[in-house]
Amino acid sequence: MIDTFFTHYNYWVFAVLLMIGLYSMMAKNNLMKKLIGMNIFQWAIILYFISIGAKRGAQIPIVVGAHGQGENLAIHAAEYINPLPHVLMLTAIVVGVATTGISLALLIAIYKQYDTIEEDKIIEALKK
Amino acid sequence: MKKFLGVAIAIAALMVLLQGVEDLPPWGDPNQPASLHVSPRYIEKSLTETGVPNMVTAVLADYRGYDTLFETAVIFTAGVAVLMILRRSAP
Amino acid sequence: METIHTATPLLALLASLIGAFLILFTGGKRPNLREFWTILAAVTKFAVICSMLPPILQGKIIEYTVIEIYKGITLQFRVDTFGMIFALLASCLWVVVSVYSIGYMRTLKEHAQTRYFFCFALALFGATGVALAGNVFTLYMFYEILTVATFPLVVHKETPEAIKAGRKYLAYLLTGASFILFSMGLTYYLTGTLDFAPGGFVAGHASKELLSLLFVAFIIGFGSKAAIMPLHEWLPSAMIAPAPVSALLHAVAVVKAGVFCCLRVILYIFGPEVLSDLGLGITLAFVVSFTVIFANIIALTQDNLKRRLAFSTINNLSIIILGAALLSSQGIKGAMLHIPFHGFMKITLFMCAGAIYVKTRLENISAMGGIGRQMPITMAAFTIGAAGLIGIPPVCGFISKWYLCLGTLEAHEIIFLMVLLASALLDAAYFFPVIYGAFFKHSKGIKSTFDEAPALVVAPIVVTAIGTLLFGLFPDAFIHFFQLAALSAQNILGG
Amino acid sequence: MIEQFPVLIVVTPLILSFVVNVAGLWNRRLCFYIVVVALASCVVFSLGILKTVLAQGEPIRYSLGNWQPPWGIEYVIDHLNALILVSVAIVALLVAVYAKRSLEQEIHESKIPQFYTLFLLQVTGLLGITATGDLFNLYVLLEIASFSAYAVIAMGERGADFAAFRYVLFGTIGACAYLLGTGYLYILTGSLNMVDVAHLLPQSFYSKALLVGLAFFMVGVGIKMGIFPLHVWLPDAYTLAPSAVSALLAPLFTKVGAYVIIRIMFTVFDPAFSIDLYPVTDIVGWMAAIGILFACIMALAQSDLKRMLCYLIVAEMGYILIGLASANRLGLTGAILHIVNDMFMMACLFTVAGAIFYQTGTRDIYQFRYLHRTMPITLAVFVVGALSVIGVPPLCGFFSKWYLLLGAIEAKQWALVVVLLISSLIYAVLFFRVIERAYLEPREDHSHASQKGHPAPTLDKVPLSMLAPMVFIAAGIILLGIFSGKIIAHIIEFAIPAAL
Amino acid sequence: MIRHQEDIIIQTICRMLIPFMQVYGLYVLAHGHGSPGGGFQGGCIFAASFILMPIAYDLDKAKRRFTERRTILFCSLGVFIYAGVGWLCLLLGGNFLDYGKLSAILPVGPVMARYYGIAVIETGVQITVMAVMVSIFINLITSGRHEEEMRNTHD
Repeated sequence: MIDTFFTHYNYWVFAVLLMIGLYSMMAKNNLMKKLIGMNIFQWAIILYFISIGAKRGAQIPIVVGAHGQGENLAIHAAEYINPLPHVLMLTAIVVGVATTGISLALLIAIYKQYDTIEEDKIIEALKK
Repeated sequence: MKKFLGVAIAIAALMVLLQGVEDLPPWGDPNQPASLHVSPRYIEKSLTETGVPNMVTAVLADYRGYDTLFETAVIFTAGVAVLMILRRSAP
Repeated sequence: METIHTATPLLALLASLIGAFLILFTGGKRPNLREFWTILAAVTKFAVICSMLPPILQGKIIEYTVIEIYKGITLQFRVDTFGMIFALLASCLWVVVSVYSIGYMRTLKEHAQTRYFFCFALALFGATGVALAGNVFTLYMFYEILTVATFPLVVHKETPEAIKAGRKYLAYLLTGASFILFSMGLTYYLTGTLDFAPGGFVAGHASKELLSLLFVAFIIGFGSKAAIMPLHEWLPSAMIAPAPVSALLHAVAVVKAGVFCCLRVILYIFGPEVLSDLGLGITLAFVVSFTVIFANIIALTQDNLKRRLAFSTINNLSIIILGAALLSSQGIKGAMLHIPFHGFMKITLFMCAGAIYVKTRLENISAMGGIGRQMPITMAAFTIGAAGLIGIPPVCGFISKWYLCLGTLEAHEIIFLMVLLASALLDAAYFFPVIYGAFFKHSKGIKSTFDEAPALVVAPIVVTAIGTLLFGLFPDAFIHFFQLAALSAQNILGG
Repeated sequence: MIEQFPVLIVVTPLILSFVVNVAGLWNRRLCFYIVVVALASCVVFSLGILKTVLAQGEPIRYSLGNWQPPWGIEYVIDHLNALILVSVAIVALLVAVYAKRSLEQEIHESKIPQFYTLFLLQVTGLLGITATGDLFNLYVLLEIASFSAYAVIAMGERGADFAAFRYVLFGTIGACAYLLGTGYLYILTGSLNMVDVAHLLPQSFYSKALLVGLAFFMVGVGIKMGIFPLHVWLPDAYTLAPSAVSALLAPLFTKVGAYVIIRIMFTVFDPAFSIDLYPVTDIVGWMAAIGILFACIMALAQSDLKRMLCYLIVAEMGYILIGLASANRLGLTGAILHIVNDMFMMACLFTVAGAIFYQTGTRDIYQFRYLHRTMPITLAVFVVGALSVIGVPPLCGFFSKWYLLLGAIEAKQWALVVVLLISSLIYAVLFFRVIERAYLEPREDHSHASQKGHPAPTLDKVPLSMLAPMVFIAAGIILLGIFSGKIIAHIIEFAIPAAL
Repeated sequence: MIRHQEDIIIQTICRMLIPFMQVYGLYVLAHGHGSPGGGFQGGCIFAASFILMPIAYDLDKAKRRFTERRTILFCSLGVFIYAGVGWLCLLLGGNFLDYGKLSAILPVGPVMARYYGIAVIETGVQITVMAVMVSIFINLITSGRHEEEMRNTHD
């Protein structure tokens, strides 16, 4: 496991980030902190995908100076990094933003109802 | 208690995750399957097939345009959802 | 033997199903119309089933496949001689009981009569389905319908005890049902088919141990309905139900269905050869003969008439299973005969108990002294029925018991002969006090002048009582129970 | 035109959802009719699709934007999807009709347009999940379905918003786990198309990464469908949601999740991997067994009808997993059949719970006394649903249970057999508890008890637009039971992977 | 809740900034084909310009430019454009979202038809993203009670 660390460190980073997010979602009592943990969780995955796309010695996936009439220049796959993960992650980012928006709205609604965003207090309030 | 549980689960999951790591291709490897199977066509053909130099845009809006449609729908959903959760009309 | 493909069995079922829904939609607003539907459905059903009798007697088989569920599993009706016996019994007695229950319910101004008649018809639907089922799957389907449809009848009074009895009923029967489900699945897995065959179809499909397990599971499942001890507990407590329901439970549909299924298992799934190889027949015989004796001993201690009759039922059911478990042709014949005959006798007794209740609200034997003078017709019928159960000729009970005794001799199991005779003695021991008290005792509250229950209640009693006598004199009268039983015994041992 | 149905069935409700949203600005009453039109057309499309699939006998493959897979996204619709599509569409339509009146009671009328918009988006998501053959596309649609679920659940009674928030947290973990699983498959094969992935996977069957990926898939979908240890969010969310919402979500969302698990276990990872190579199915089986018993006992402890049903869902999910765990034709037949049956049974029970709440304002089963006098039809429907769940033939619940049992026996998983039987007994207790309370009136003396204080017998005061769907669903339960043989012979037989 | 405070510097800066932001948003959209950018990015920038308004001035000023009806309308409109293009391809006999078929109504070949099709749908995306961002923002800051907020900002 350790020997592959230097060639695979991107996975380590993403895994650690993921777990930080998971931990704060499980252990934190403050809903806002849970929400932040949720974001970390999502972004860890986005990092993972982006790191899939990376290619050593390749450039960003935009053909330079070939606007419109690119039929006649040769493009080699090795020269450009893999665009697919970027596309997927654009979607994932948007989804993340949407999730954040919805959960913020819910937080506001919760706060207006219970005057707190501490989980245990809310549960107490719901008990009675 | 909750914290210990959280730590425990997180550590366990981390272990599980790292188990798989050495089977994954190293970082930036040009010959990983992800870079060899589908994406080359995007890179090489997108300009000739869609006339868009920006491959990300090409893939986003054309090859996988259907995803993007629903991605936009997700945004739309979020907007409606927030409106529905929060909006209180005038008393 | 040739097979006729016709939808007649389906018609027989639809008669009661459609009847049930007509009753439901007619509702309590127009009671006369509602009960007209009941009678109509009953009569139609009986007619349809009788129409199937002649071909059956010629040894043919009427078959109708509704739909194929899965490979080897069909929703199929197959009318053979044995099924015919039960079908005839159920449908014939339904006519009687529905007349009786109209009288009973109206005199007592019972509540929720629509529900009562609806469930009654539904229960008959289930019972007939059980009788005509061509394979275990269909059998199980209608068995479950019967179970569920009877529940509202058991709890009909809606008193706390009634509800408790209902819970007990469901607990026992649904547990049994899950045993059946399991063994059915196992059977299908082992043999790949579920169709009944005279003489059984599981032979050689599995190891001895597995087959024994299968048999035990089956018997536990159906035995819960046939009230084999120690699974009998629900039956006496279900006595809380109105008299016609008890009559239905005991004489017509429910427990008879249980016994019927047990016989199906013994004779048509496993078959004599397999069972005698496994030595399970004798084991079962011992188990049930314990029930035979013990139920009667308990019956002696009961003062509530209906409870006493209930234990007598338990005893007779076990006698039937005992006869089948002997695996001898005479025994099987006797068992199959005892199903309808006991039905007739027991329904007479229960309707008598109901009549007494309708008239005097009495349930305990000790309080019934002199009832014979007030209600002579009823008590005469009661005497006939009791005599039949004891086995005194010329009442029909004698016939079936006679063949059962022959069966024990044929199987060279003298001990079971002893059991039968002992149970007959015990029968006498708990029936004669009732009759004696009824005619020669006095207890207050009983008029000594003639004052019978309403005609609608008495007439059915008379009919069944005469029926018992007739079957005793001519066991093969009208609907040929005797011949049917003989034929099926011959199929099983011959085929 | 018929070859365009696979996309139309998903896009029609999507587009009409925008229309609903705008139409709500001018005329709120219009929204409902637009929704009904959309869903009705969905039913038509789904039936057309089923017909085509049955006719040509092999999967429909529809490549979107005319890009050949694996480069473009494609819809692959085989017998399995087609069946699920049809049932989802039908149930959604019925529930939509049902929803109209119960919403007017439970949701502020200014929110009705938004609600219907989200309703349509929900259905879009579910149908899309069922139809798509692309792993990532499935993720996006899953998110659409989840978002609309979050919002509409938050509209429920007190505490619903908190439940919804917890649902958001869990749901996001689930979606992310699914996304991660997709990522693992993508990095190992370089493709996102299910069929393509299925072809490429065997070369990396022995890598641990793949196993991790499968684990993530399982956790992700498991959370969405509320499998036992991951079901924590489910009871609160579905109980506190408006009754129309739980009547839509409870039957459909969880079942579609079950469908996704079947897809992943038997299409993406082929059975050789999930059964022979690793003991995936055994683990699933044990989870299912524990889950069923746990859920049954929890359900026994509830006095709130809806909450009881919620735990029932968890148990039903366990049933489906049992079918997967037995990993043979019979078991899988049972599982698939149970997905369809359970949609109808849960729809039936939840709509009934909603109707009772609509008329009496309570869901506490201890308050159901004399109910059979005031709402006979509703209770009749309830009895049908209950008996079907208990497994009384000839209702549909029995048949799926029967195949599950056969499958478990054939797989020699005796523990599962026992669990199946015991659980159905507990079901009986659960439901007869309710039926007893609703139908029987404890009385001292049996004869013509005093009618004082009892409401006079009447028909239900529930509006027809709520009654009719319930009755239809009940009829569906009966028909499904009677024709289950045909369904299996013509559809499910082909839906099961040939490897089994 | 937003206090209504007069701050000449911020207001002036914003008045100068907002038009440029909007132009830049349009640029990002239009140039998404040849350089990083596209509907989402452009939409966010565009929305930011509207979000500046309630920050610098007060809510009702923003709401006057961007009423709720209009927000909802735009939310739907954007996605509708996107899906509508898909439908158009469908009607022109292609598969859903098969822009190539648009060449039937556009004066260009299938390849450039795809090019323009992408441009159209990106516009749709931009409209939706902008509208949704604004509406989410306004709903969050006022926690859904626009009218009261506006009343507060008046006095």
